[in-house]
Amino acid sequence: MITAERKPLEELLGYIAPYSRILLLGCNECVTVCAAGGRKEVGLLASALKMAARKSGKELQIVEHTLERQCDPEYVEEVASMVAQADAVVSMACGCGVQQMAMRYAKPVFPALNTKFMGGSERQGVWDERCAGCGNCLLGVTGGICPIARCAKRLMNGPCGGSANGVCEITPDVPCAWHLIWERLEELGQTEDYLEIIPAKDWKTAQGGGPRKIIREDLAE
Amino acid sequence: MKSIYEYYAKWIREGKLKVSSDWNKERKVKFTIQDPCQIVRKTFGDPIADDLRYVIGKVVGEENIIEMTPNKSNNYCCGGGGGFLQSGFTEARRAYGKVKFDQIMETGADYCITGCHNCHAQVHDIGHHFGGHYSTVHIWTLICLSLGVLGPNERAYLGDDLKDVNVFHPESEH
Amino acid sequence: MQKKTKLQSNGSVLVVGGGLGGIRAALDLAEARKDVILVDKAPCIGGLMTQLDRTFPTNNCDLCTVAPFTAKDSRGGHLDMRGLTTVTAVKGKEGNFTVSLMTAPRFVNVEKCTACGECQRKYPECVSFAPGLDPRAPTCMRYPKATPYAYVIDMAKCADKEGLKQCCPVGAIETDALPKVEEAQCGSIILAAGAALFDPSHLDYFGYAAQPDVVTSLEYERILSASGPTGGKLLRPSNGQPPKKVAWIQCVGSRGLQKGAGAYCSSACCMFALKEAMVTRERFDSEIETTIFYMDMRAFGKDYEKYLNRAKEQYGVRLVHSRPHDVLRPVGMDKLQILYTVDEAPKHITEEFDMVVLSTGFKMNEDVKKLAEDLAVELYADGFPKTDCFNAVATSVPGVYVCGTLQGGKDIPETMTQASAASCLAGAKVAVTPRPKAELPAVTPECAGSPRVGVLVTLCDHESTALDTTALVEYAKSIPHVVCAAAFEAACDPSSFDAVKAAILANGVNRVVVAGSSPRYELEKYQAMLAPVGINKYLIEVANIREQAAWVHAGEPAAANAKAKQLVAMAVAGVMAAKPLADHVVPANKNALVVGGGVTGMTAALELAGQGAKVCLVEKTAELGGVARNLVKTIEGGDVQALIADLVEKTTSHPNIKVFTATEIVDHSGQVGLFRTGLSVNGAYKEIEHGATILATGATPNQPQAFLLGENSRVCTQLDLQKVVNEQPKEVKKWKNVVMIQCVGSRDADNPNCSRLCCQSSIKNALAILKENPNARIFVLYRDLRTYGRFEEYYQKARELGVIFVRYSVDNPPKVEAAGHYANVTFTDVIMGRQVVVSADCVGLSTGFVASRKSNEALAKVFGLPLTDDGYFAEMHVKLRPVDMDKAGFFVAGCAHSPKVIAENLTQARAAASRAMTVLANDTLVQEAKFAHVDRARCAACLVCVRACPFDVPQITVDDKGLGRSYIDPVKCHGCGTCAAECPAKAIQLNQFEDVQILSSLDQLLAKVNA
Amino acid sequence: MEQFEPVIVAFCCHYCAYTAADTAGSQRLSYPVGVKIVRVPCTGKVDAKHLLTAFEKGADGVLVAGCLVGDCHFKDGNVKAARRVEFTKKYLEEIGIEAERLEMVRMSAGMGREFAETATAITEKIRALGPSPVKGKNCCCGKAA
Amino acid sequence: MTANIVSITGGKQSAFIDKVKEILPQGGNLNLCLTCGACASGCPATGLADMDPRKFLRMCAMGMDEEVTTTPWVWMCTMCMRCIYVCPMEINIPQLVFNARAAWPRENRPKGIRDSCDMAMRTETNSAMGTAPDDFKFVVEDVLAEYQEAQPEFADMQAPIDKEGAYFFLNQNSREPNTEPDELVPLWKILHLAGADWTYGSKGWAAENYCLFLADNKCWEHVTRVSAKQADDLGCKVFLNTE
Repeated sequence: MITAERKPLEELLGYIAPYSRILLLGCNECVTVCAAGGRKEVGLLASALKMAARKSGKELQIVEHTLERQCDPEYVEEVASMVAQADAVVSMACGCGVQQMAMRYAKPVFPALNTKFMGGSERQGVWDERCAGCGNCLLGVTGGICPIARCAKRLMNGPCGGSANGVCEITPDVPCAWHLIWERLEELGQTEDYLEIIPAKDWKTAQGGGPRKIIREDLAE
Repeated sequence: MKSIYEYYAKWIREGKLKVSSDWNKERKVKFTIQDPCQIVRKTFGDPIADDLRYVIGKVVGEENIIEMTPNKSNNYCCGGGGGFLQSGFTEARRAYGKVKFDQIMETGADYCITGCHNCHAQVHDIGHHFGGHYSTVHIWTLICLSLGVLGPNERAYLGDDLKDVNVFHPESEH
Repeated sequence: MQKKTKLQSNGSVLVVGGGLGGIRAALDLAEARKDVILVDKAPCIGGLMTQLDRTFPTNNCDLCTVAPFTAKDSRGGHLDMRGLTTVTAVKGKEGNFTVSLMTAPRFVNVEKCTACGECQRKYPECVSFAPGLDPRAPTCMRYPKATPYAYVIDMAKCADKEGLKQCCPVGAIETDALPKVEEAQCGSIILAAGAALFDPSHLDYFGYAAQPDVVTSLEYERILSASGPTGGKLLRPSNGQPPKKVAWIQCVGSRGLQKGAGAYCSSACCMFALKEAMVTRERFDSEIETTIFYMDMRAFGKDYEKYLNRAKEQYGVRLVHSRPHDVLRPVGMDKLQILYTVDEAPKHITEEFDMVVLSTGFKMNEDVKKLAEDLAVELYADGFPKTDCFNAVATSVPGVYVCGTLQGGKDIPETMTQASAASCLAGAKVAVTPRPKAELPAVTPECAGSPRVGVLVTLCDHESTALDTTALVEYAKSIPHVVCAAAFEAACDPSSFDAVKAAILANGVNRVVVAGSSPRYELEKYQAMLAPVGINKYLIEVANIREQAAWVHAGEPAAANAKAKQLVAMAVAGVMAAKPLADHVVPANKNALVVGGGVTGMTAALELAGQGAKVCLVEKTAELGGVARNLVKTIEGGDVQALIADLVEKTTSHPNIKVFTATEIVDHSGQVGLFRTGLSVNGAYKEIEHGATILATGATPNQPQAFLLGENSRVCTQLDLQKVVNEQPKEVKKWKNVVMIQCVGSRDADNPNCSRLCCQSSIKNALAILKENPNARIFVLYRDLRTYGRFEEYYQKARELGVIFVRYSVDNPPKVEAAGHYANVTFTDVIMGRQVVVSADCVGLSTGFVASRKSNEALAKVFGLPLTDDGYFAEMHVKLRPVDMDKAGFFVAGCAHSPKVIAENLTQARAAASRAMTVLANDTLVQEAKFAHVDRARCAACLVCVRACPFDVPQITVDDKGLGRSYIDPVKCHGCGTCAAECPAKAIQLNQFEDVQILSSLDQLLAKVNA
Repeated sequence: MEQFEPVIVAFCCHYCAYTAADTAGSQRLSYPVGVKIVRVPCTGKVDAKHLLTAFEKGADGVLVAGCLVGDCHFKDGNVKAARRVEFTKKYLEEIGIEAERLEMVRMSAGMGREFAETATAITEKIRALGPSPVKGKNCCCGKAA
Repeated sequence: MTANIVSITGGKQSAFIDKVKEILPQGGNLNLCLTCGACASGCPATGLADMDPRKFLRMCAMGMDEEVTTTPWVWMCTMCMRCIYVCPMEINIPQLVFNARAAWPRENRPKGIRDSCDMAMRTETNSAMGTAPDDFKFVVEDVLAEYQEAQPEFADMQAPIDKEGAYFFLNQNSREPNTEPDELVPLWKILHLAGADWTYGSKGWAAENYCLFLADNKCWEHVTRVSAKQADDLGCKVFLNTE
C-alpha cells in the first residue's frame, strides 16, 4: 500500500489563494486505508480550509468528492463536470492520482498530501516502510525482510558497524534490518543463507534506470 | 460488692452531701482523672466512670475537668497495679508509667485525681520522677474540701495552691 | 411427570427485598416469563448498592450501571414491583404459599407524580430518607434516578397536610392514604432483603461515637459519592477540610467473639476498603496517604489479588498487618491518633490521621430475621439462615430460598450469582405464563414518505413555570415541515393521549418531536404509545426542554424560552434526518449446550432439563464427575462422592439430557437463540443446534515444582493429603508433626491470583487429621488466611484444637529439606522473631488451581470468547453480570470462571441455568435497531472498524460479487458508534445517530433563532 | 456593548454526561444558556468531523463529555474520543483556532454539580478568549438569545 | 540466631499453656489468637523485657515453657486488661500471666510482693503492713477521738469496727492507718454527712491483696475469704470497696 500524510494547511492555503471554487478530491484506495485521503479526511480538510479562509475574510466554495481510485483514467473521467465548475482541484490522492488528474484536466491541480512510501500497517494507526520498489526482489534470501527498504544504508551483506543491541544507529527506534534478518534465518534454520555473499546490487531495475514501465502484452491494447 | 463512687454520686444526687464547686469558680484549678482499671474497665465499666465524673464535676466544677485520652473503660493503666509497685522492677515500672505521665502532662492539669492507692502511689511517683508539676490527690480529699470540712491536717496531697482554701478548723493544725 | 405437575401449580414467585439481588432474581424470573412480586420496605428499589460511590474491582460508578437495571422496561408484564411493602404473614407450603402483604402509604400517587420536586421544596421536613451522615440527600430519593421516579412523604412529620396537598401541581399527594393489605398466592419465596451493618458506636476505643472524623465504610462511601452529603467532595466531617491521611480498620464487627461482633468474616470489607483507598487517591488527591490496618487481606475473588497488587503497587495504598488498639483524639488536638504495633518488634506506634474509616461488617437484619422465623427457616445463632452444604440458596424450608447478604456477608458478584441461582430454583416451582405476542410494527412506506412532523409539548405547567408553552407551540408551528404542534398538559392522563393520537392521524404526521423531559424517560414511553398510530419508533425525537431549559434556567425565563425553542428546532432537524428502522426478530432454538461434565456442568444441565429445556452435556473425558472425583468431603462434612453419584445417576437418566462423553467441541457458528456447534464424539463429527451455551469446563489442580513436591515422599498436595487421611487412618495416627504451606503456586508471578479454596481445604484437612489423631501438632504457614464467610468458624475451630497458624512473607518463605525419615520445615515466626524448625511427618502443600489454559484457549477460539490474563473465561461484567459472557447466549459457571469450592460452583451452575432460561424461554428474540451498518459501495476494507470495535463485531466478508467488505452483524453490534467515527471512507453509519442526523441538529443548533 | 455569550456545543455521552446534565437540571443547578447538548450513545461516536463542523458552523467552543476512565459502557470509547479530541486540537491550531476552545471532560452520571460547574467554567474560559475567530460575516450564528 | 532456633520434634507434650487452659472457663480462649496485635498495640507493658502480650501468648503456644515461666515480664504486667478489652477473640491473657507468675517458685517471686503477702497471712486483718486488729482499732479510735474533739461539728462522727448489722462493710488500705492516719478522716466525714451505716471489720479490713499479685492462689483465696467471711458474719449488706 502507498502511504501518505496530509500537507500542512498553510501550504495548501498558499496554493489555492487565487481561487475560490475548489474541488477537493479524495481517493478510496491506499490513502483511505492509511487515513490520509479518504472520504473522511476530505470532509475534515474541507471544513478546515473553509474556516482558515474565512479567517482571512474569504468564503471558499468547496465541492467534496471521493473517487474509487484516482490513478485510473476512467474514474478520473467521472468528475469532469465538477472540475468544470471549479477554479482549481486539490487532490487528496497519492502522487499517482494527482498526476492522473493533472494529465486529464487543464485546471490547476494541487496535491494535498505528501506521498511517503510503500508500507504495511503494524497496527491501527501505525504504518512502516516495507518496500522500496527496487525491481529485483531479494526477500527470498533475506528471510522475508527487506534490507533495502528497511536498512538506512541499504546494505546487502550483514549489518554495518553501527548496529548495536538490535537497533539502527541512525534511527534508534527502528530495528536493525540485518538483526531481524539474522533472527528470522535462525528461526527458520536457514542461517547458511546468510553466508552467501549477495553481489553488488544492480540499481538499473530500480529508479536508477530511469522511469519504469510495465507492459503486459496479453492485456495491453 | 460495690464501689464507693456509686454512693458518692448517689449521696450527692440525693442532697446528702452538699458539695459545691464555688471555691474553684475563680481559681479555676484544673483536674484530670485517672480511672482505676480495677474498678472501671475490669469491674463496672463506663457507668462507674460516669459516676466518678459526676462527683468530680460537682466538687471542682465540670469546666475544670480536663480529660486524659483515652479514658473511662479504655483508660491507660498507670502501672501501679498488679503488684508492680512492690515488684522491685522500678525502672520498668517507670518506663511503663511514662505514657501515663505524658497523658497527664498533656492535659496541663494541676491535679490528677486517683481513686485507688496503687494509682495514687504510681501517679505520684512518676510525677515526681519525671519532674511533673501536678499533684496527686484522693477524691475524698476533694469532696471534703468542697463540703468545707477539710481540716488542715488532711491536706497532705494538696498542692500549695489549695493548702489554704476553705480550711476547716485551721486552729487544729498540728 | 412430576416436573409437569410442579410447573402446573400456578402462581408466582415472591421476592422480598429490592436490592441488587432481589432485582436480579426478579428480572431473571420475569425474563423467563414467570410472574414475580417484588416487595421492598423502602419506597424505591435499589438497596445498598445505590448508596455506593463506585464498586470494585472495576472502580466503576454504580449509579449508571444500576440505572438501566431498574429503569429497563423489560419486565414484560411479569413483574409486579411494590415499594413500602412488607410481608406480614405467610401460610402454606412449597408450591402454595399464601402471603399477606402490607403496603404503607406513600402519600404520593406514583402514577401521577412527575417528580417535579415542588413538595420537597415547600415541605422539606416531610422528606424522611437519610442515607448516612447527612439527614437529607439532595432529593429525598435515595439516588437521583430512583425507580419508581416519584417522591415519598413522611406524613408523621407533616404539620400542614392541607397545604402539602395543595402544593402539588398534579394533585398526586394523597394525605389520607391508608395502608393497603393484600393476600397473594405464590409457589416459592426468595428472601433477598439484605443485611444490616454492624454499628460500632459502643466500641469506645475506636472513637466512632465521639469523633466525627471516625466514620463507617458506608459513610465514607457516601462522602465520596457524587450524590452524597458533600456533593462528591472528600471532606472531613469535623472541619470540612480535605483530609491528608486516611486510615481504614478492618474486621470491625466481624471475626470477633465479643462486643456484638459476628464470628464469621463479612467477606466484602477488605475489597471495599481497598477500593475506597484507591478511589481516594485516584479521584480526589493522589497526595492523600491511605493506610489499611488489617488482620488478613482477603482478596479471594476473581482477579481480586491483582486488584490488591494494583492498590499496593500502582496506587501506593499502604497495608499494615495490625489491629490497632485505639483511635484517639486527645483534647485540643485536630487529628486522630491510631495506636498500633507491627509484627517485627514489641513496641507501640502512634500515628496521626485525619480520618479513620471502620470497615464494619454485615449483621443479620432484625426485621428479616423475624420474617425468616415466621417462615420457620432454621437460623444460626447469629441469625443468618442455615443453608444446605451443596445448595447455598436453599433454606431448611422447601420453597424458601435466600440470596445475597441475607444469606451471609458477600460482595456484589456473589450476590448476583446467588440471586440468579435462587431464581432458578424458585422459578422451577411456578409455571411459565404466556406472553402476549409482540407485534413488531412494519416499516411502512408512509413513514418514509415526505416528512410531516408533529410537535408535542408535554410539560405540565408546574414543570414549565419558566416556559411559555403557548409561544413554544406557535414557534414549533412555524418550523418548516411541522404540520401540527400542540401542548397537552396532563401528560399522565390517558385521555389526553387519545387526543394526541387523533391529532397525529388527522394531520398525517409521520415524524414526532416530543418536547418534554429527558429522552431517558420519555423515549421508550412515546415509542410504545405512538406505535399503534403508525409512527416508527425511530422517527421520534425528544427535545429535553425540562432538564435542559425549564429547570436549569428557571431563573432566566427569556433565556429558558429561547433555549427551549432551539432545542425543539434541533429535534425537528434531527427527526427530519432520521430514518425509519425495523427491530430485528430472531427465532430462538430452545435447547442448551453445557460444556463440561463435572459437578457444575451436571447441575446446570439438570436445572435446565428440569425446566423443560433439552440439554446436550458434553464432557471431554470418558467419565462424568470432573475434578471433584478427587474429593472426599466438604469442610461442612458434605459427602462429595455421594453427590457425584447422585448427579451422575440423575443426569444420565434424565429424558431431557443427552450426555456425550469423550467429546470435544470442533466448530461453532450462529448467534444467540440459533447456535450450531460441531462435536467430535469419540472421533465422529456431529452437529447440534442450541439457543444457549453454558461453559463449565473447570480448572486444573496445580502441581508446581516447589518444596520438594514429587521428590520427597513426606511432601504432598492437599488433595493427596485428603486421600491419605481418608484411606490410611493408621498412618495418620502415627504422625506427630504436620506442616501445611499455603499459596504454593498461587499469588505469585506465574499464577498471580488467589486460588480461593486452599485456606479452607487446609483447615478441613487439619481438622480431619486431628479427628484421627488429636495429639498431632499441626502448623499452617500462610500469607493471609482467607477463610471468608462461615469458613472463618472452621478456622476458629482449628485454632481451638491447637492448630498453629504462622504468617510468612513472600520475601522469607519457608524451607523444606529432607531429613531422613522426616521433612524438616524451617520458617520464621515473626512475632517471636525466631526461626522454627519442625521435623514433619507430613508436609501438605496448598497448591490450588490454575486455569486449564490450553483447552480454554482452544474453546475460546472456537466460540469467540474472551479469556482473562490467567486463562479463565471472562464474564461480561465482573460485578453485575458474573455468569453472562460478552457474547450473548453464553454463560460461564464453576472453576472455568475462577477457582471456588463445590457449593459455590453449584450456585454458579444454577445461576447460569437461570440466565440461560431467560434466553431459552423465548420463542423469538427482539433486537433493537441500534446497530451500525456498512455502505459496502464505499467500504475500502481497510480493517479500521475491525480493529476499533471494542466487541470484535465487524468482519471483512466476501459478498456474492467476490468483493471483500466489512460486515457488521446487527445482532452482535452494541451500537456504540466507534467504528462509524473512525471509518476513513465514511462507509459506516450508526442507526439513530447517523452523521446526517447529528450534523442537521448541529446546523439547527447554530442557526439563529428568530425569537 | 452587550456581554459576549459564547455558544458551546457539548457532545454528551448518553450514559454519563447526558445523565449528569439531567441531574443538574433536576437539582436546578444552573449553567450558561449558551451550552447546547448533543446526545450521543458514547463519546466514541463523536467524529472529528462533528467537532470541526461545530466550529465551522459558528460554535465558540466545543465540549466532549464522556464517562470516567474505566467506566465506558463500550469499554474504551471515551479513551478513543480523547485521542480524537487531541488530533482535532492540532487541526484547529493549524486553522488558527485556539485549541483550548475544544475540551474533553469526564464525569459520571451522578455528577450533576460537576456538569454545571464544567459548563460554567468552559463558558467563562471561552468568554475570555472572545468569539471564535472563524465566525464569518456570512455565518448567521450570533447570540443565542 | 542458631541459638534462638526453636526446634519442634517428636510428640506433643503437655505444655504450660495447656495446663492454664484446663483451669480457665473455655480455656480462656488461649488457643484462639489471630495474631492481630491489638493487645500488643494497647498494652502499657509492651516493649518491657522485650515482650508484649501477643509475643508472650505466641511463645506459650509454641511450647516455649521455660522462657515464658521465667521472663520477668509477667511481673511488669499490671493485669489491667486492656488486652482482653479489645481482643477480637476475648483471650484471657491476664489469667495466662497470672498463671505464669504462679509457675515461679515462690522464693523466686519478687520479694516486695512476697513479703507483703506473707505479712498479710500473718494477721487476720489481711494488712500487707502486718497491722494487727488491736493496732488498727487503736489507731481508728485515737484518730476519731482527736477529730471529734478538734472539729466539734463532727463530735458525733463514728468509725465503728465490727458493728453488727451495719449496711456497708468498708475496706481500708493499710497505708492510712499505718503511715498517714489523718487521711482516714475525709472518708469518715463523707460517710458521716451522708448518714451511712457502716463498719470496718477487725478482721479482713485491709483493701490490698498482694497475695493475688504474687499469684499465690492459696494465700489470696485465704485473704479474700477472711474479708468476705467477716462481712457476712457481721450481716453487712454491701461490701463497699473504697478504692
